[in-house]
Amino acid sequence: MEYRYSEQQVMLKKALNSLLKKEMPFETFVEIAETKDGFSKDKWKKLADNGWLAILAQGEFQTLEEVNSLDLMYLSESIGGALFPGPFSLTAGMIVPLLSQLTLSEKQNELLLDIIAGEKLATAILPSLTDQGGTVKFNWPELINSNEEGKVTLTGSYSQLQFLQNSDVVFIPFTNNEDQLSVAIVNTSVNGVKITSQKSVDLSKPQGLLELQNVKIGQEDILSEKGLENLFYATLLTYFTSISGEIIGGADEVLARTVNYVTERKQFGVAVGSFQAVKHMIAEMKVEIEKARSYSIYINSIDGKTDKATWLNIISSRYFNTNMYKKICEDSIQLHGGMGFTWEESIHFWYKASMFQLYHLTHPALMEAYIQQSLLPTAESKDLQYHN
Amino acid sequence: MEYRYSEQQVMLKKALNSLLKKEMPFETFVEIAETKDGFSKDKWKKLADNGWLAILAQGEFQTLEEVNSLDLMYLSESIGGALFPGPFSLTAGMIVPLLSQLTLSEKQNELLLDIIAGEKLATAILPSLTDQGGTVKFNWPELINSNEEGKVTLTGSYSQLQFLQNSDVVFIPFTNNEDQLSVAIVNTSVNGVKITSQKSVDLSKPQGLLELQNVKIGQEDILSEKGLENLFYATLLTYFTSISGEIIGGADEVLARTVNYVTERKQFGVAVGSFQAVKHMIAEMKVEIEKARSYSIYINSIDGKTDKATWLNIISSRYFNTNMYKKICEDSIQLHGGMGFTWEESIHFWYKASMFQLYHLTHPALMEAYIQQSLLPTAESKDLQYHN
Amino acid sequence: MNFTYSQEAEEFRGSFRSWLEEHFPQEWNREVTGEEWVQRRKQWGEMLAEGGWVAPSWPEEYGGLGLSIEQQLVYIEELVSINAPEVLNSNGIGIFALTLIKYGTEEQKKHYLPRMLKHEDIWCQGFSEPNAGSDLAGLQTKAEDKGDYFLLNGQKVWTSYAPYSNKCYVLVRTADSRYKGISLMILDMEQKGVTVRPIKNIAGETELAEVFMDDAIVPKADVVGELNNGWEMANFALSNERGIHFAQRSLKMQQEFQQLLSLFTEQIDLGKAYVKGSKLQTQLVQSYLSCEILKSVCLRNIALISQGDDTGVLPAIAKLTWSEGHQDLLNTSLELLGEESLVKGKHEVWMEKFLLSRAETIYAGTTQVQKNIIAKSLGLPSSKGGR
Amino acid sequence: MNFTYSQEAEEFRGSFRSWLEEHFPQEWNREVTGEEWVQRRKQWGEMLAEGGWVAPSWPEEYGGLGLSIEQQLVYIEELVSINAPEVLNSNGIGIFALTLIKYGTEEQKKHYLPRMLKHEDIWCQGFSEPNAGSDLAGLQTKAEDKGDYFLLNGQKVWTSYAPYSNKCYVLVRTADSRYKGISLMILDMEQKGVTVRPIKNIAGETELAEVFMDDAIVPKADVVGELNNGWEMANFALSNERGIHFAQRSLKMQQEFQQLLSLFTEQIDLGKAYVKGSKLQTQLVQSYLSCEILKSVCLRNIALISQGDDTGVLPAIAKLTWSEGHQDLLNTSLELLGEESLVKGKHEVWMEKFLLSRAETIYAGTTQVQKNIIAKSLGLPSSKGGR
Repeated sequence: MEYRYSEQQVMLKKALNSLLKKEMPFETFVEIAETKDGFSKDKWKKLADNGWLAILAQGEFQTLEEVNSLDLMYLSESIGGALFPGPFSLTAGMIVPLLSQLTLSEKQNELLLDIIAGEKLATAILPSLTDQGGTVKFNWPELINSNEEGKVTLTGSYSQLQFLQNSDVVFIPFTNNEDQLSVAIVNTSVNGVKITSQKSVDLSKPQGLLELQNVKIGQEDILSEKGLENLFYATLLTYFTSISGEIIGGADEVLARTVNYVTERKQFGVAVGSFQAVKHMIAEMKVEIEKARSYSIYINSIDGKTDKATWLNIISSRYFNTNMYKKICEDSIQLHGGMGFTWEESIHFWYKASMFQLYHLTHPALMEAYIQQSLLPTAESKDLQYHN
Repeated sequence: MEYRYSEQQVMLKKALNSLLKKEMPFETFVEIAETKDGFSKDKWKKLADNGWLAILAQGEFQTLEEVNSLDLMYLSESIGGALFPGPFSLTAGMIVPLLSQLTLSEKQNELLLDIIAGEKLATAILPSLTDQGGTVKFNWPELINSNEEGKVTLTGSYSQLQFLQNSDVVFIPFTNNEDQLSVAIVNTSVNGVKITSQKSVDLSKPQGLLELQNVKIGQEDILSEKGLENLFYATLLTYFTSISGEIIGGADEVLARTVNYVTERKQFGVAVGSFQAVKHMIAEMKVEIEKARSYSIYINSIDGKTDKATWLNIISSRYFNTNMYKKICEDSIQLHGGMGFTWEESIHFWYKASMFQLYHLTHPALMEAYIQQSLLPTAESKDLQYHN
Repeated sequence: MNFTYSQEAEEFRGSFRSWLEEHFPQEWNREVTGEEWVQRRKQWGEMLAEGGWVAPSWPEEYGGLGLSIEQQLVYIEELVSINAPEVLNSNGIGIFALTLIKYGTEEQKKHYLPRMLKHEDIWCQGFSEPNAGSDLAGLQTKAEDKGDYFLLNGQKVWTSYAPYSNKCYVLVRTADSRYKGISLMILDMEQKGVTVRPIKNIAGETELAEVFMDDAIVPKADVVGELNNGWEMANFALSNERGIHFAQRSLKMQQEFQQLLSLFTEQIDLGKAYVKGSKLQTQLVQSYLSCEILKSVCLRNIALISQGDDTGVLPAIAKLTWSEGHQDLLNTSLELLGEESLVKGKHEVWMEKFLLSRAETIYAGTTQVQKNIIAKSLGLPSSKGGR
Repeated sequence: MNFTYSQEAEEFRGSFRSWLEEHFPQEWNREVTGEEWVQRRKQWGEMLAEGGWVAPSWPEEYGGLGLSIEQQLVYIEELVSINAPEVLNSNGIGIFALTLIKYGTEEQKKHYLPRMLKHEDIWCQGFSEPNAGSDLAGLQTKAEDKGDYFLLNGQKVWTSYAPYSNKCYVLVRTADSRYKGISLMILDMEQKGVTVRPIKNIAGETELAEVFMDDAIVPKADVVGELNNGWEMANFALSNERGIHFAQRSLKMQQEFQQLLSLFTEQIDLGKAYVKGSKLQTQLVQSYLSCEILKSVCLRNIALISQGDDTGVLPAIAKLTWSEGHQDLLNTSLELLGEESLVKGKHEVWMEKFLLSRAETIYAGTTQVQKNIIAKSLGLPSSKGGR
């Protein structure tokens, strides 16, 4: 047994932290959030330049050996702490590892290189947890598609797609006639694609509405190799692990700011932090964060995973983490007193980020139902794989 | 608007308190609980002698005018505070008002007088909240009965009937051939009746198992007048009000003992009660008790009740009160430190009484479901009366 | 025990309701925000003033309605039921005016009260400071005696509607003694020495402001009551809020609960499966209980005030019940909406309300301060601070 | 990061499991209570001692197994999986012995350790006093120097298994200084000056006792370590509990969770409708999370100990996670049983466990004490007390 990060992990973390300190100090984040709709291509490229988007790339794109989702989680803590405004987890945790494991055409290869280099930004429609006939599992959003003369035609809309308005391409999964999963690579500038920015409360994760009206996609822009769906789900796991890291890092940062505040701030002539009620609230925050951290690290480190158990673990820890994050922020706001309620005190940025996490792809009520059915399987749900 | 008890109410309360102080000091309760299986006929008669069991009697049995369920609730607070070991709420809140409103035979009349005088003890099977085909409502327990030659034959068993082993008669509701409610008055000493004491964790409310094997009941021991079921439910409301009083009184007593303990008890050279964490826990206890009190008084004082709204009110406040009582006791135990964990410190007696309340006739999960369906009625449950 | 309204209260209801039916603008059903909202609040204040309905609790001699507490409750019920906006000068009319009536000079009353009623002056409250929130007595804004006037230097925060106000009732330090060195003064906001800096709140709105006093002048005629008696007056002013204030909150919350029920049904009809999950059903029941309990606590409180009895710690209990229950209710609305709650659109009002509700466990005495008060009332050693 | 067991640990598992398969009495599947349970614990202690398996953490030279922390975890896993009773002398073997080995004289070790292993002496812990529980350093039991021996006067409480013990390691006051005036001594319980009074606990059982010392004698040879250094030794002794102790609790709790799942299924099969209600389903999920989180916290803790690193406040976090989660789990069992939970019968064990669990947030550092520790570790001013 070992509970320590390796030299390589520590070195990577240091490097990322120092980049973030330089490129994304808090004032920069606030400026991007308030005046640039939550994204700066310049800063995104800074992240890319240092290779961070390819951290989990596979095959020929691989830059580091022996890097796994746990490393990504560890690094994502820094991203979440700094509230880096960009789709880091989606790109580094999902899109890059997914594409790099597929057989790509030259054009696709180029796209991947552009994504890794931060030249192009990509977003993706992901499956979400829904209740289908009493069983809760991951499902694909429905898009109408037809397949004629070798071209696929997509029509439909999808709301609240992260960083859509900043993206050059969207990866759109759809099910083809043989009930097999394919993924269309859609350029956001082509005819029939309409993008509307949706003002989101989370200023670190802009969202947009995607509307497709008879968008024709040629075969060269469709990924459909065998095993694609499994690979998609495998990388979805990495994505969830990465956003867990964002959550834990964000909560950590909020706690640190709170401790700092109550230590500095005086009331009745003494630091607010010397009142026992305040101290106990802070202690409870610490406890919840460490529970989340222990749990997340544990489930990402154990061997002998089975598919079902892995999904249960991921959903259980996500259920805990998302609630924890929101609660930590609420306690922090309370502990900041009137200041916590202002825009000027920064906690609200993380608070709003925690609300994005809370509902993103996995509504807490459905996560709860998912865990329930895993613990007490009914006849219908007992033998299902939980994602398909 | 008025929030004060009348002179008569205050006078009654004083009289009851002084009786309890004399006849049921805490040591006496402990002795009865530990060595007499939770009942003392002598003490019960003392309560009866002073007319307390007839407080809600109607018609010719009425002793006081303008006394209602709210008065009973107020008085029951003292019963709950002292943990009086006897079926006060059942007798004074249910059996006596029910019988006194019926047309009774001479023999039945005599029985009622004996009950009021504390000469005979009666218990009763009551309907409980159950889920019937997706709708939660009160239902009668099922007993097999047949009606031959003017005699009703009862067979069946009923578990955890309060004070059964101390009772002379049991009131057993059953449904006759015409689907109408009747109540059999069964002498516990007749052939075919088997009574087994069931050791209950709540030492103030002994429970027993009733087994009936072909017990024949003559018409003279059957109540079946028109409107009996409605009357039964009306007095069940009074019963619930009365046990709400027991709950609030019990919680009040636990709070008082806790405040006393933390004020006396020292740690690190100062009273435990001077630590802010302790004070806040106690403040929260007070808040919850006063919420329960406000709510219970309010729902028992408002005019213009409709039947459905009344049941929703009673169940909602019971749901709140029973949870509150248990929580208050748990906090009190925590605040008593190691002492709270011993038999010698008394809080556990109320704690166990709170657990009786929690599950008595109305499981919290079913109360929750009942409130849910009242707020968001489904097609099936929308137009139902909630008790039949 | 009796929670029915007196005959006088019901009579008042009749006459007020008729007036409202005639005068309340139908077109105000359409909700507005921002500047438009502020103007509507002002306009409504002027309309009520014109009809003589704007100051329910003031004695009649000063232009008020001289209502009993029960009648005031009816007053609020009627306004909430038609979803009327709060008048812009509510802070002055509901809190400061009664203090001025009790402690002020005849000149002050004659000058300020009519102008307040008619919304000619708009008042804000200058109590809290950066280092004196829960610890109000720790305030440091200094008022220096300059003969005819006081010279004020310092800073106030959390001043609601300061950007729209021209008058501020302000607590200042006039002597060293913690409690006996505080005075209450009327500050003219329209002078060189006063700067108002709006503070964006968590929801991005700017009703709140900081007020900076930099050699601001208060003529001695604008000192309220005795010098150095400000602590007593501040407590009197704040206590005015307690009775009817929570009843209003309670009524609003009941209304929101009904909206929540509609949202539930709506989401179920839309096929949102998570709504039927355990979590939301349980939360719905909790919100129902909070509403009912708050209602009963508020009515108990008002009945006690009505009969002239001490309300003890009921106001603290009402504050806790309301602030926590209200936050939970709004949280449930977000859970109902799920991801949709995050973005602007049809239901955006819920997120806004939710964010604003985070302040409710902080202002007017934090949750922890309320618990300190309650613990003290039980005979436990007094304590300070906390959040 | 790596939570797999080392090869040595797995090898140890193999040999211990073979021994257990051969020696653990099949008939012990039947649960027993009261006196019979105590005897079984003693007998099991003797059996393990005979096989050489009783003291996993002791150095081999003193008759222990000298196991690494990982191996100790395996040791516990194997015992929990067969539902083996805890040995009667666990308090002595797990807590006091390591202190004696570190601080005691050779004579003391030679005399006491073998007797402890073989269960010839049964040990209890004399730390807490009526006014020194959370505030352990406030202890008042006085030990007066009488030349060859100390004369002890005072009272201990919460002494588990005192009625079955003949030896007690006791903290006494030998000087006025709060921390530097405490000493650790070995008290022979079988003397005139010692009286044991059993205390009934909340569940009506009497494992606990008060120990009264009335001119009790401790020969100087039975003083452990240096005089007035008792505080350090007490902390050392208590810290021994932290690592493996919570892992054991965690394993037991996982086992109970499985039993809870069976109870769920059983109650559903019996048609108990409330089991399917929102409330219980939510509680089930919470209990699952508590079990999984506790497991991960304990493994992290053990991994840190294993690599010789400071565990920081993880033990405090483990204590809070376990005690609160365990109480909730048992509470869920009662909710599942409903009214049936109240009376003796098939499922009575759940109520007993539940009642006993109320102590878990109190002993070994109350919840509030743990929070004080954690807050201090974050750099907040230190504080005392609370519950």
